[in-house]
Amino acid sequence: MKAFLKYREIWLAAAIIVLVGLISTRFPAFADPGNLRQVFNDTSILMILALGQMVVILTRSIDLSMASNLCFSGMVVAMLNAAHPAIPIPLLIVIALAVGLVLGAINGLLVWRLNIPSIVVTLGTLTIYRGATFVLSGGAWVNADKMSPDFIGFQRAAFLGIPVLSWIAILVIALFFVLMTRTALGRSIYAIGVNPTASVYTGIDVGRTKFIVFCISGIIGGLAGYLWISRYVIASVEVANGYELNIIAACVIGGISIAGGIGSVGGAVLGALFLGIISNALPVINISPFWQMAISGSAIILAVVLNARGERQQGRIILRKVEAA
Amino acid sequence: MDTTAQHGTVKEGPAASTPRLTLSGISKSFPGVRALHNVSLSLYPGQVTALIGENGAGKSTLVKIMTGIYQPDSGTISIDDQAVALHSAHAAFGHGVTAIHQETVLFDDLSVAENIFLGHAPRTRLGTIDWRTMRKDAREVLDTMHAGHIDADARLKDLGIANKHLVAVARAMSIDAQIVIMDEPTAALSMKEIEELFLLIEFLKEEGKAILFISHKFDEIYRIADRYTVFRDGEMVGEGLIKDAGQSQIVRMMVGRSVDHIFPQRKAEIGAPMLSVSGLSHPTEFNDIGFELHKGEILGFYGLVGAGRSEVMQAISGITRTSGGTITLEGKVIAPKSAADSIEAGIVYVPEERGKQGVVIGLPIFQNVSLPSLKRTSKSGFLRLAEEFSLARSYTERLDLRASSLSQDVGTLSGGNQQKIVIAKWLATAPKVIILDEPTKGIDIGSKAAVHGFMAELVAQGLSVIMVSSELPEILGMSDRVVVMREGLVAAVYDNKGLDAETLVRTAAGIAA
Amino acid sequence: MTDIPAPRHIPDRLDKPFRSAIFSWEALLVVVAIAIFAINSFASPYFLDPYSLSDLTFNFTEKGLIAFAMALLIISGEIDLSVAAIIALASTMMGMAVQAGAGTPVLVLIGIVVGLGCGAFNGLLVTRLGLPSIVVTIGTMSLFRGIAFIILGDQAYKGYPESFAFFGQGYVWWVVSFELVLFLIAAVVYWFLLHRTSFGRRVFAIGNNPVAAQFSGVRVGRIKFILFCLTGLMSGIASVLITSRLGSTRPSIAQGYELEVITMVVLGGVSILGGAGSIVGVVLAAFIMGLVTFGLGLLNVPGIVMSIFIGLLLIIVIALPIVWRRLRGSS
Amino acid sequence: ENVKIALVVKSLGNGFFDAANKGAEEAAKELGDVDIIYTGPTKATAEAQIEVVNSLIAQKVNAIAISANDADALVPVLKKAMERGITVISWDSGVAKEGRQLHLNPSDTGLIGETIIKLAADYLPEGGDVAILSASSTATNQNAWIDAAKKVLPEKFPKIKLVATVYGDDDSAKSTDEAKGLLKSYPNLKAIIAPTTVGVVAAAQVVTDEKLIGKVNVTGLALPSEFKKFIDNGASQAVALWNPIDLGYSAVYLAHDLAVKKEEAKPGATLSIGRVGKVTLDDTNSAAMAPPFQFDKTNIEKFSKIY
Ligand SMILES: Nc1ncnc2c1ncn2[C@@H]1O[C@H](COP(=O)(O)OP(=O)(O)OP(=O)(O)O)[C@@H](O)[C@H]1O
Ligand SMILES: Nc1ncnc2c1ncn2[C@@H]1O[C@H](COP(=O)(O)OP(=O)(O)OP(=O)(O)O)[C@@H](O)[C@H]1O
Ligand SMILES: [Mg+2]
Ligand SMILES: [Mg+2]
Repeated sequence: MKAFLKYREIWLAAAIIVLVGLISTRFPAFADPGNLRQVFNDTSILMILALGQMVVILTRSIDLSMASNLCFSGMVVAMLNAAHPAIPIPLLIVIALAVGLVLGAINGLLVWRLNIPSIVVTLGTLTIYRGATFVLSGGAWVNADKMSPDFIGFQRAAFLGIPVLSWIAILVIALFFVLMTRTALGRSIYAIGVNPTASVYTGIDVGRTKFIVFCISGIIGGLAGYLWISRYVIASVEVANGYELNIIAACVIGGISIAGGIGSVGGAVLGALFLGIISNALPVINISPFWQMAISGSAIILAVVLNARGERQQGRIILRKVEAA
Repeated sequence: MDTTAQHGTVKEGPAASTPRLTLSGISKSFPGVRALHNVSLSLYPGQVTALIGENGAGKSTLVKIMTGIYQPDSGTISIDDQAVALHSAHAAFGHGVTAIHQETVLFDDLSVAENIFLGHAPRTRLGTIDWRTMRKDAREVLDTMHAGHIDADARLKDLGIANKHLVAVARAMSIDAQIVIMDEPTAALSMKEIEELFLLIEFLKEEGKAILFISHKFDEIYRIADRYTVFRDGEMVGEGLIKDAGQSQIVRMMVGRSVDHIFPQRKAEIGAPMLSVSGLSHPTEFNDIGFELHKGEILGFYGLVGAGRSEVMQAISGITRTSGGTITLEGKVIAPKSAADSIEAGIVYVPEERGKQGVVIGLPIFQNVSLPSLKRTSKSGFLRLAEEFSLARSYTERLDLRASSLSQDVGTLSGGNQQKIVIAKWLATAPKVIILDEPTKGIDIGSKAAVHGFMAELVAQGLSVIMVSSELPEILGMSDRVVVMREGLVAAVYDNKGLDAETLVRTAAGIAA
Repeated sequence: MTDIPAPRHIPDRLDKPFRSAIFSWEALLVVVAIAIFAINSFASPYFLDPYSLSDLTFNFTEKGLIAFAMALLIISGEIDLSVAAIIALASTMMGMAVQAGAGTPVLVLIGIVVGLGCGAFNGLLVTRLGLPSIVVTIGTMSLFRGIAFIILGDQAYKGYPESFAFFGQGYVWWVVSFELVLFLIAAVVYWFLLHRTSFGRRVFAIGNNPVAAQFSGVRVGRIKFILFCLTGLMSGIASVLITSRLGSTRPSIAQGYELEVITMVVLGGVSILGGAGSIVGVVLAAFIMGLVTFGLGLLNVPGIVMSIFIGLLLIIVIALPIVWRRLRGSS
Repeated sequence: ENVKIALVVKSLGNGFFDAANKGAEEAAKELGDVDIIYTGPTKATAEAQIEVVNSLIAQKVNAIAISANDADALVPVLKKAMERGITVISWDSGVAKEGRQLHLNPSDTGLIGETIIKLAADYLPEGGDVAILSASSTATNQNAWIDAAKKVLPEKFPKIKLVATVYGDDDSAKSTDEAKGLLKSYPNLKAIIAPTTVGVVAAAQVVTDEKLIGKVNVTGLALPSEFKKFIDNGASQAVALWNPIDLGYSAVYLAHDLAVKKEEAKPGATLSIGRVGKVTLDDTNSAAMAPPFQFDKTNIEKFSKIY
């Protein structure tokens, strides 16, 4: 099964390589290392968000409020930066994480303490957090103009030739890898997804773990909030509107089972990369932007069909002769 | 290990020493149900205590209280004379209590090693999980249990059911628990695995563990237990040493009356062929299955767990697709593509996994019973509740269902009472052929007799019955003929005249006579 | 044979109809609806006006129509996120037909058929290939709307015939709009379908335990397929109404409706996990959402702030019974 | 009782419309008996705007001045408003003729189209490739300007080659992606023209990030306060816009005159717009307020403090 899991990711990686190959037949420069590095950088935020969503989905929950959380946290730091440009960026990032954490914890508490299904809770907070952004900002936008050069420049600074944004993504990927494979929490997250009842019997506090998982996705939302705002240099109520579905789509393409328990860090990253490449490539290979939506829709459906193929149980084999054959 | 134990003699445990765990005055109510009322129980080191009671007597509820999953409304739990509070399953572990629950509860998609060590995995110095040590420890635990054939790296879902149970036991062992609880561990096992399990229980006794063993099968209880405690309707009605109590005495305590379980006598009036199956095949599960079922006949299907009996039955009732073969009902070839088709044709399949395949938890009793018969209880698509209630009433009352009303959610019934619903709902479709897969799995002795009586009645009315069972007495006591399956093939068909248990077991296991 | 004592009598139901009616979800919603109605009438002098009240209904009728079918779908344990995209695609097809000179009856037919077709497509993917519906419909949501974008690009279709305007703008009697009448008729039809037919009973069974339902002779795949078709059909009907109301088609039409429809269904007490829910609840939820948005609109509260109220309402109304039970349980 | 005039905008929070609201308030003060209701959806969709208009009808406002998200979709509801005796005008982004009494263009459509090309051409004496990054593909005004631009290209700017038109939906993330795509697909691109305040900022940021300042010139329509930075850093040489304050002022002025003074909006009529001057209606009952105003290094400082 382990080998099989790897198998799935190898498939996805192969699909990505084929995709890049296809694109470069029409636009050779696309496969340049420089350009690929840039595609990675462009996809960083989606990757980070997909990882945050992944831990939630693994526990058979879902966080629809991530994009709204991003919007709110981003607005908070943007407004802080506009009002007090002297606040150092690391502190702002910590603030973004903290704000994200609070929003995530609200989701988590409602799921844990009141036992409301996560899809209902986050459907509610999806609108509440975005509305709260409006109330907070009075509807006004924070423009590039009002942001300090450091605020905008931090993620763009290059370290070893790679932008900080990409480094942050790499760091987050590494952290999630350790979390999911090397910590008790990570294993409990899988266990809850595989069999929640058994998890209770095993002594895992399912409610508390779900709470933690929502805190994680909240923190990720906060981090993405700062990164998004400083990348697109505008903070408004409409930031990342509807993006929650892209995040989930990345997870789905990455082979994370919506029924919980199945999925890996590599899958989430590759899934995000797949979407990132498509949205990056369409404009350059001169496909009308109006095709973009239909193409990513088809990609999602195709990915689910293929994943389901892989997941389909072989069934246990009783007959000797079949086993031998 | 003491070899005498393998021959079924019960050793006198260390003379009634101090109990390791004592429950006293435990009460627990659910909305509308008093599951436990002021019960007490003691478990002694190195001894097996059997917990006995009818379906719904409160046994599993007590297990859940002892393992921290439910909190009692009142009463105290003490371990080694220290009062303890078990807030959660984790807390229970901390006090050395572990359980193998009634429904197998493990993680299909995780590895064997992880299933054993989830929650208490060995750590590296950095505090991260030490996978290498974990695998090594897992192998050690499995080895000490004589289960070295199980690969610690395998996914649990790739194991057979018996091996899964062994993993559950290995988990209990790895926790180094002093108190091990087993809630109907044998319900899904056949002879061979049960024997292995008993060896393990002996081993645990040697280690000085206190064991609570729940089962509806008296042969097992007499075989393995040292003491017994009997529950009736959530109250404790008796306890003592098993060697001092006869079976009828215990049964009387259990049901409040005497039940002498004798299989019903039937005049074999076997008629024309009803259902005949030939060459039925499936790519991976079974091959070239052929047999004939007559009007008024009970055809037993015996085999080890995993022999493929259920799959064959599900194929006959249209649930599993076949790759070849024909099914003939009353001379007409049928090819059911769904359970709906087969029910319409007059063949019903009463599945074995009641929670998953049998009852619809969330719907009230009467809606469960009427579900396969909706065509009859409704009129041009519109429901008629009165019809549904009367249908449900006539079948549930005959099976002596214990419920407060027919509008009660089946999820609130005990396991055995849910099984009665399962049987009732398919009987209510008035079928020609009824296939019962492990029909008495997990139901108490009184109800078992009722089910058997009912089967006899059915065939007397001219129905034909296929009974899949892993219980030898049931197979021998009820069937007219017995089909034995082994590894997806029909190994033999016997007439049940002078048929003995040994022949069946040997055929099922593939050991030459 | 063993002596079996006379069977115990089991009553049909333990009679507590009054209590259960008082504590039912619908009762809670009625209270909420009345409260909001009262607050609205106090807060704005314009609220209690037949024309206002009539305009108010347009805030929920189209979404409500879809919500009925969605309720059944969610009760059966599935979900359809592509409904708004179906609206866009159906509207685009109607627009193409208009360019080709189609008349009103043909247009309506096209809207309905396209909706049905999209629903059937979802249904096939979910039931034939056994895929999770939430994921499939995230995909088809992009696909359907994507097709609309491919066809229309930055263009718009207009020039719908005069008679076509009736569906979304017409009144049947005084201030009673055609949309409202259609909504009420659909409510009755769906109420019967869900609560009074064997089809509805099977939907509940599937939602609670699809495997056991299948073993009990319920054709699970077929019923789910029908439910997807129904959802598509209702989206097609909604598309006719919206297109008629706007008198034009853009590929971005009805954006974001899917979440509002689902909010309506969940607020109506349908369990998102499947297996429970009622049409009365959905009707009440539709009215409540209309009342809240219209009431706040009269006070010129921005839409996004209204959505805070809707979000809070959703969580509070779902949490209330849980908190209530817990409080009662602890005392 | 005061005259209630609703200023309905495409979406709230947009600095352009906030500035227009300032002008509206100014007009209200000048006219004396006017209450302004400044409203609109947060998401720039026609459906959301319809709900807003419905609630305004219920409030029995005297006039609605709307900048529409969709020229056609709003027609039915605005017709209903007129039937109930409400004066309806559109401004900035228009509504089809049947749905309003008059439309106030911020400027002449042809002139805007020509200006946005000229802004690019002025800094490309040798000519070259340019691309347009627009708002949403359904935006009425942007589409009209782009059409006008395309019309003047062959005659007046033969050396300028328009290679692509893409849509950023007035969403900064999407606009950023599209701008990046343009730069990749057209390595010889000399200018990006973004006739939208959101798109122009996104494009200028991309050009700054990609270190293409001096190679690619970003131009289009921009609010000086939001855009000053990019004029300063050289990502853009010049942009244009009309005065949104004047626009809001004029819209309210016209709405008031139609609603209170019962002026008639008919082709050829000349109407006063207070301190801004006078407009004359053409045969579609549209009028243009003023020519677009150009901002560059010389004046951006001053105007960035105003709007
Ligand atoms: N979660 C629950 N909610 C409501 N009632 C419950 C719940 N769990 C158990 N009960 C009720 O408590 C009683 C005892 O159930 P329990 O499962 O302990 O019986 P049992 O002795 O294990 O029976 P069986 O032999 O059938 O497994 C039954 O009447 C059952 O319906
Ligand atoms: N490898 C396995 N993994 C999980 N469950 C299994 C496995 N093998 C058997 N089981 C379960 O054990 C039970 C019996 O298995 P199976 O149906 O194959 O046996 P059978 O011979 O067909 O019939 P039965 O045991 O019902 O008389 C079923 O509940 C089945 O799901
Ligand atoms: Mg039990
Ligand atoms: Mg079986």
